[in-house]
Amino acid sequence: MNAATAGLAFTAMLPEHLLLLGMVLLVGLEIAGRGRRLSGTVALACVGAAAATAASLALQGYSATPFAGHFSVAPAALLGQAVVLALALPVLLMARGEFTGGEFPALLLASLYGAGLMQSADSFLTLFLGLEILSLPVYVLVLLAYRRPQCAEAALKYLVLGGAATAMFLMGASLLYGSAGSLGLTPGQALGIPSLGTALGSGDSMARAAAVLILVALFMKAAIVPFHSWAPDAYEAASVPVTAYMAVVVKAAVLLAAVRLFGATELVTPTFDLVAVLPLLSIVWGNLAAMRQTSLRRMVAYSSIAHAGYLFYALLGAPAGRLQATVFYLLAYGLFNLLLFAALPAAGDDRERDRLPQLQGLFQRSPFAALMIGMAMLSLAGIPPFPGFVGKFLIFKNVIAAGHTGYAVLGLLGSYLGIYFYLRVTQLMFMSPDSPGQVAGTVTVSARVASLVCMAGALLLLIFPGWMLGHLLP
Amino acid sequence: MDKTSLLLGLAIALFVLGLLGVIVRRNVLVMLMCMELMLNGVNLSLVTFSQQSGDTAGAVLVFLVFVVATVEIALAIPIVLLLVRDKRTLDLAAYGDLKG
Amino acid sequence: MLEAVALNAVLFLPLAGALGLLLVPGDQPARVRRLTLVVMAIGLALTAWLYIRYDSNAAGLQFQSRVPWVAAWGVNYLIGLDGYNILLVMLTAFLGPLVTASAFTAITKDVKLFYAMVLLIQFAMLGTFLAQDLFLFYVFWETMLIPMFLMIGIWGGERRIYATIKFFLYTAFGSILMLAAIIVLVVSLPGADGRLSFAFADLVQARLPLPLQGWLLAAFALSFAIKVPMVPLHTWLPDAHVQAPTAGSVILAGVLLKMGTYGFMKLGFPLFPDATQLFTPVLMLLAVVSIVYGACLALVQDDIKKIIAYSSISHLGYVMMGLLSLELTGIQGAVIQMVSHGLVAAGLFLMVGMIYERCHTRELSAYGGLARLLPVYSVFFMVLTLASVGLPTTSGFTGEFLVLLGAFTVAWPQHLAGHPLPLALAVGAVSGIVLGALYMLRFASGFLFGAAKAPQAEAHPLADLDGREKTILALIVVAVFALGLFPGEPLRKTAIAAQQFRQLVTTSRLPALAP
Amino acid sequence: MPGTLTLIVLLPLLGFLLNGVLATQLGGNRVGKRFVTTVGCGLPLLSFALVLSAFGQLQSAPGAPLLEVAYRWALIGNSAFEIAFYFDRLTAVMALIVTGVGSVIHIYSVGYMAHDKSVGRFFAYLNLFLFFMLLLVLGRSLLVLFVGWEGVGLASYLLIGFWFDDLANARAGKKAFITNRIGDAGFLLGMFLLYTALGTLDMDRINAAFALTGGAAPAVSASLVGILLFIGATGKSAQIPLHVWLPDAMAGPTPVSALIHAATMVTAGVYLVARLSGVYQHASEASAVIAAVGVATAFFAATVALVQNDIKKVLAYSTVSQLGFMFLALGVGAYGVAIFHVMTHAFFKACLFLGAGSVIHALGGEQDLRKMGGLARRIPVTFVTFAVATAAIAGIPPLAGFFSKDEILWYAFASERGGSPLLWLVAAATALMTAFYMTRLLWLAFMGTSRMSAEVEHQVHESPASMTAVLALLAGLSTVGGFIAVPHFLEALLPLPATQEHLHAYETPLLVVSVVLAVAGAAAAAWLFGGDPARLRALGLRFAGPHRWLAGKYFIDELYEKVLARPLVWVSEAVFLRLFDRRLIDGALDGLATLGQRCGGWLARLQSGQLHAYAGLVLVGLVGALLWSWRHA
Repeated sequence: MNAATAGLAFTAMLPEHLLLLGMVLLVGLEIAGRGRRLSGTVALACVGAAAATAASLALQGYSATPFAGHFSVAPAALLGQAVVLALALPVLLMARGEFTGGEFPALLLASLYGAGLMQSADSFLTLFLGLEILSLPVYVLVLLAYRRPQCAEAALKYLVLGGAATAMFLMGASLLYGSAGSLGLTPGQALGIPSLGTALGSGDSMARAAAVLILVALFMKAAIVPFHSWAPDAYEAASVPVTAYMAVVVKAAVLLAAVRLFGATELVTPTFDLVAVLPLLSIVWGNLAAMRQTSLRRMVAYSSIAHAGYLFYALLGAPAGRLQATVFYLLAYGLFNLLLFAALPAAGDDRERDRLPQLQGLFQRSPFAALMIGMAMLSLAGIPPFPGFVGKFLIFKNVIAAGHTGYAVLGLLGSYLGIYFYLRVTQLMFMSPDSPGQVAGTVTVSARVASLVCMAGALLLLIFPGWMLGHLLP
Repeated sequence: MDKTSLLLGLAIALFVLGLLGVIVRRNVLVMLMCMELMLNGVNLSLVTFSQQSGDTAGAVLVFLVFVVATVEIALAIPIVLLLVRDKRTLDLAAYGDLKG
Repeated sequence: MLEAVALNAVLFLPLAGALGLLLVPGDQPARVRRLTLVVMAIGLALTAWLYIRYDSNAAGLQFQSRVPWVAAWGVNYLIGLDGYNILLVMLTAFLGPLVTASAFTAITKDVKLFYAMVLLIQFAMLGTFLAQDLFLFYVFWETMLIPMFLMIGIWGGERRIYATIKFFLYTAFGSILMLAAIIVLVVSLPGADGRLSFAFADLVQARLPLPLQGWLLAAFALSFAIKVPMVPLHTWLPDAHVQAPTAGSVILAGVLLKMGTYGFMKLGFPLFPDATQLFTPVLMLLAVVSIVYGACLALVQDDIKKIIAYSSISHLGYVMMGLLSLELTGIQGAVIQMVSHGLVAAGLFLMVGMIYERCHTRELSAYGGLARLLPVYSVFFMVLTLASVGLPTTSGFTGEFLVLLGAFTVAWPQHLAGHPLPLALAVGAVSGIVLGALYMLRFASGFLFGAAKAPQAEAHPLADLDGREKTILALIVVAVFALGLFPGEPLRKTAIAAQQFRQLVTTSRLPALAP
Repeated sequence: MPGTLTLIVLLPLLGFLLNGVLATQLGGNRVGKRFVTTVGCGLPLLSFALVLSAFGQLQSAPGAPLLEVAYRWALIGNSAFEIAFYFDRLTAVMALIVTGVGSVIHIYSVGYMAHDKSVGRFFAYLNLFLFFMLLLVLGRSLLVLFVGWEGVGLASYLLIGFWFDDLANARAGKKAFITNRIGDAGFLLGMFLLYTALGTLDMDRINAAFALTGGAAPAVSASLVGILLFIGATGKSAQIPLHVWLPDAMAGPTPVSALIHAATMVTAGVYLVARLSGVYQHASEASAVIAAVGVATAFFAATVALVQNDIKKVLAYSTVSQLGFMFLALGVGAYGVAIFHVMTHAFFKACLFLGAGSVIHALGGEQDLRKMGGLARRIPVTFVTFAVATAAIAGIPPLAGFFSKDEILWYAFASERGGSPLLWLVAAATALMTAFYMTRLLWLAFMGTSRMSAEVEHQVHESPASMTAVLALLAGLSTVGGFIAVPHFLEALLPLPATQEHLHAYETPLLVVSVVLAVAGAAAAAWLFGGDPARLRALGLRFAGPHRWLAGKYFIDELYEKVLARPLVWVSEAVFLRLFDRRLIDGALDGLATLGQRCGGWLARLQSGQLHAYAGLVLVGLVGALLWSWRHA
């Protein structure tokens, strides 16, 4: 290929390249035995740079097609990538207390590479590549801070079910390949895949099966009922930063990919029913199951199942508004989820750390953490004025505008079920007496920074939602 | 029936077989094999289609699938080792501490 | 122009104050209290100035300011004063300093957080009243739950957790459906250029088919009726009131409940006139039921806070009645009644708080003959009791009299026309004044008269009201009488709004039939 | 001069504020008793003087009532509610009674309450009462009248419970207030009805409107309005069935009973009806009802008064009875006569109460007739005045009571607007009983041998001059009051009803009969209680049953308690609170909450931790999805 394409490839894939560079550097540092000190910084720098590049490219409205039929970048995709990368920054920050050494950052960067790749994939081939590069490191990450045997169990469950998902995705892809004759997502158009789109609505049962398989694979990755079972276990066993990463970044990447997959196609029955009913189910299921949890991470897992439900609701809306709604919601949801984990005070051992009783009277011990977590909870519950509400509002507005009022109302009622357990956490922190046994959990500096970063972002969303949305409009 | 649909049927059969295996087999290793089986089903269908449509992308994908499959196993084995060291059994039913 | 600035200042001062409190070190509660009081006082002063500057003869918004907020959906930061909200804003600003001062001695735990919450609630309530944009309104409307939730939950009584979660879930349920209704409403009527608009002014032009109107009104009404509260959606109120700290109860009774009736007046009915016409009998019935039911329940309570809580249900029933009469006298009476109840109930709760600080019990049966022990206290208490009973020359009378007069003037012709229900309801409502006397005098007589007894009185002799408490109560009493003897000015300020309201609700707005 | 009327009303208010703030704990008891009494009595006297001057004004320009608009209370739409004062002859009479009798009773109180520590509060309340009473009398619109109406209720509530350390007193006050409230509900409805029909609440306008149309045209029947307003009157003026509060109201200090519960407040109902005579003239049904209720009340109360042993209770029931007479007069259209009786009654009943007060004062708080007797010599002034007043109420000519009562009887007999021999018969019987029980009272208290305990015996003393002087004054008025031809004076305003021609022959005989009745009643009582006790005891045994009923006041209180109070509380407690609030509403909500919790637990159990189970779920989901997608093939 000639210089022009090479240059094209360079600029278009600059974020990916930066991540790659980061990985190389990290490995080098490990070899040089300097990982302990520098790796975190390096990773932060690279991811930050990558995010910035993606964002700036997006804002410039840059679009290019370095590898026709397989990989092309457009502002929307870049923006998605930027969001995903940006959301990874607090994870890196809060991980500094957890993981010393270069493995974690390296794996994270690898996974992020995959996440980035998915956003610009034009063919199932690239998409599959991205998906796997995204997932495989996470299996390791779950295992990484091996503190107790359950980690292995969780990793296995995650891996097996994830593998099954991969297989389904491939099966679907191959069937589509068969019916469409190409692996391309977007022959022709800038966005959207008639191959999948037509398959969704087509009478050909094989194509339909293919579409359903792909859909199910996505559901599994995003933990939609009934394909969610791996999530609570994996989330609980994984160390806090990894949980945060899975809950936020992985979900974000998958959802954005889904938006890209469905592109400009209006959903029609039967697929519509699947995309409407299963998310609704997981909203209710997640919120109900979360009520009785005593482990914070497990609770978050269920809440994230519910949130996955809201996110897929975005697909019910008109295609034009999907990306906007999804990105905004992901930002709001992600920021506050990360805020929650970042502010979570450390404790004797990882298991103790997120037992809910541990939070009793937290406000007395460390008001800062309590306030942060409290806000996170209320925002996740979707209570105004927090951005979580604006995100929900946006999604349900689109759904209703598309004429599916019934589903919207049901979804809202489902979200009502969730309020209780978020309140319960707040109540524990503020209204329960401080039990003497508790150790005053410290929040590491980097974690504080992380939470402040999240707070800053959240405030932006809170005060200037209009500005944010303005830039998200396709 | 022609060769394509035959192969296709076979592929799907492999896939479903693998899926069922994943669900019913109690031995971890066997389960992992079943996963591979699913992937093989996929591969078969992919090559079939690619050969049918004369498009190479499918064939390329097959190689990628090989890689992924290997990686998965490479990841799974140590995990299983850890589990076995802890539980002294390969029976999946034993790995049920995380629940609720 | 200057006024608009002042209005924004009124709104944002409490927020600024709340943030400012963060800077005050937590170990200096005195400074925290002083700062809060100053902020509240300034707010009151500004509001009073605006109240004077407000032009009673001009229709529509005054001192308004508009800033695009979420341009993509046509959401604006749009606030302003009009006949609907001016009295309530005034009331809120007026109660602010009193609430602050009332908690000086009562609250010693987490003082900083407490006053931050008080200020945030003030901010949210003012915002709710001032907002002229549905989205903004909803945001404030919901925001207010959070600090209230914390206030009841942290500084409340022994069953505070149950009470506060009940309060939150109750209100949140209404809000969720209202949210759905808001979206449906807005989405169903894009402006001329296809852009959405949340501005009240645009929305009240909406022409919607009757069924849709019905559903939307039902959703709005549910949310508002929970706030008011109307029987049978009232059971959160007694718990919340009883468990809340004094300041919380005062805010609840003084302002928060008015948000429900205000919502009906500003949004619920004007947005959906035809549906309103349809539902009026039902709502009217509920209003009267609330009046009687609340009174009956107040009659059999032994917890003095519960008595006042249930009396609130009864009194707000009058407000709903007045609004639903769709007749100027009734509407204006309803507005006055809102303010009156805000003053009287707030005052009573303050007095309950004062006695609770001294005796640490709320059982009516534990008290007696306070007129001997605390003569000054008793005078104020008697005055407020009579105001609550609606005795002439007090604000309570102005409200109830106008409301009942309005309801009756509407009901009688209908009765002659062969629809006896309204008249029956009006008569039923009149029975409320008897019941009101029953429970309030039972309360007062048992409380003030008879052989002197008060818990722990022998331990340390009761001290009568100190200067701070006297000032607080004196202010309220003056306001009560002012509103009772000279309601002319407030009525003039709300007159135009009342006419608009009636005109909006009584003119059908079904979609024009397509030719 | 301008502002007179307003000033008349405001002066007592000023007194209330001054005493209420300065002479109570509120202001820290800044001032002494001298200040209190000066202000307390001075301001009412001042407003009495002003009433006189206003009266002079009125007479100078006959026919033209004085009118003063204080301020506009509210303006809604284009209907204004104004606080305006209206002064015509009717107002004049009432205002004179209120301020005049009021003032002297204030003066009396100076002596009576001399030893009470919260005298400041007492005078504050009395002045407050005067303020509201004058508002009631001078108000031009029903609204103002209603303000006064409720206000006097408040004052009476506070004064009945003046000695609040005894909960019984407070309860009596509460009872009075609430009973009145029931009446007020009717009053309000009547007022609303008038406003709806005529768009105004000014009573002169209302009368005019009805007069203009002969009662036909206004969109509302005069009788309905009349009945509703009369319900209010029954409350205020203690007519059946709302009379129950007045006897208990005697718990208050005696001057209060004299001023509020005899002379002025209780006659407000009479004033209301007279003031709205324009309406009632066209409300024959309502008038009939009023006459019936009035005469029934008069009779019933008199029977109860026969056997009471508490000196104030006797007077209370006699008041109820006399009020009944007034309503009888109103019912037969003799409004002027009713006002006439209001005046005379104010004189002699005030005198009686104050006399009783003097007795109680002398006996150090004793009120039981059975523990009195033979006081005539010990407190002669009180005795004489009391005797005069008794004669007056008994209807002995030429004392005041004779004239007013006789006119009432005559119109009850002969009025063309509802008069009938039956009414006369019952009324006459009542008159007989009146003479009887009043003489009984007189006899038991002052005649015969003393039944007092020793220590009471020797501290009996005549009241101070400030009290006895008042007694003398009132006694004088009860003597000559009858010669003030009030009905004639009000004729222009309240025309007397025509009498049925064919009955005119009876006028003189009836007059004789009533005198005979009065004398007979008195004589009977004297014979019965003057003679040896055996007679009395025998009688008591003979009529034990009826006696129980009368002594128990027909057990009406108990009836109300059983029929109204208890059920109300039961319903509120058991049905509303326990069943609806707790069980149904909260029960349902808590149920939902637990249900949610249950589902949560159930779902959590579904998360069994078994990979197989998870994979199974996946398979179910997958197959389900596939089938669903194919269903629509």
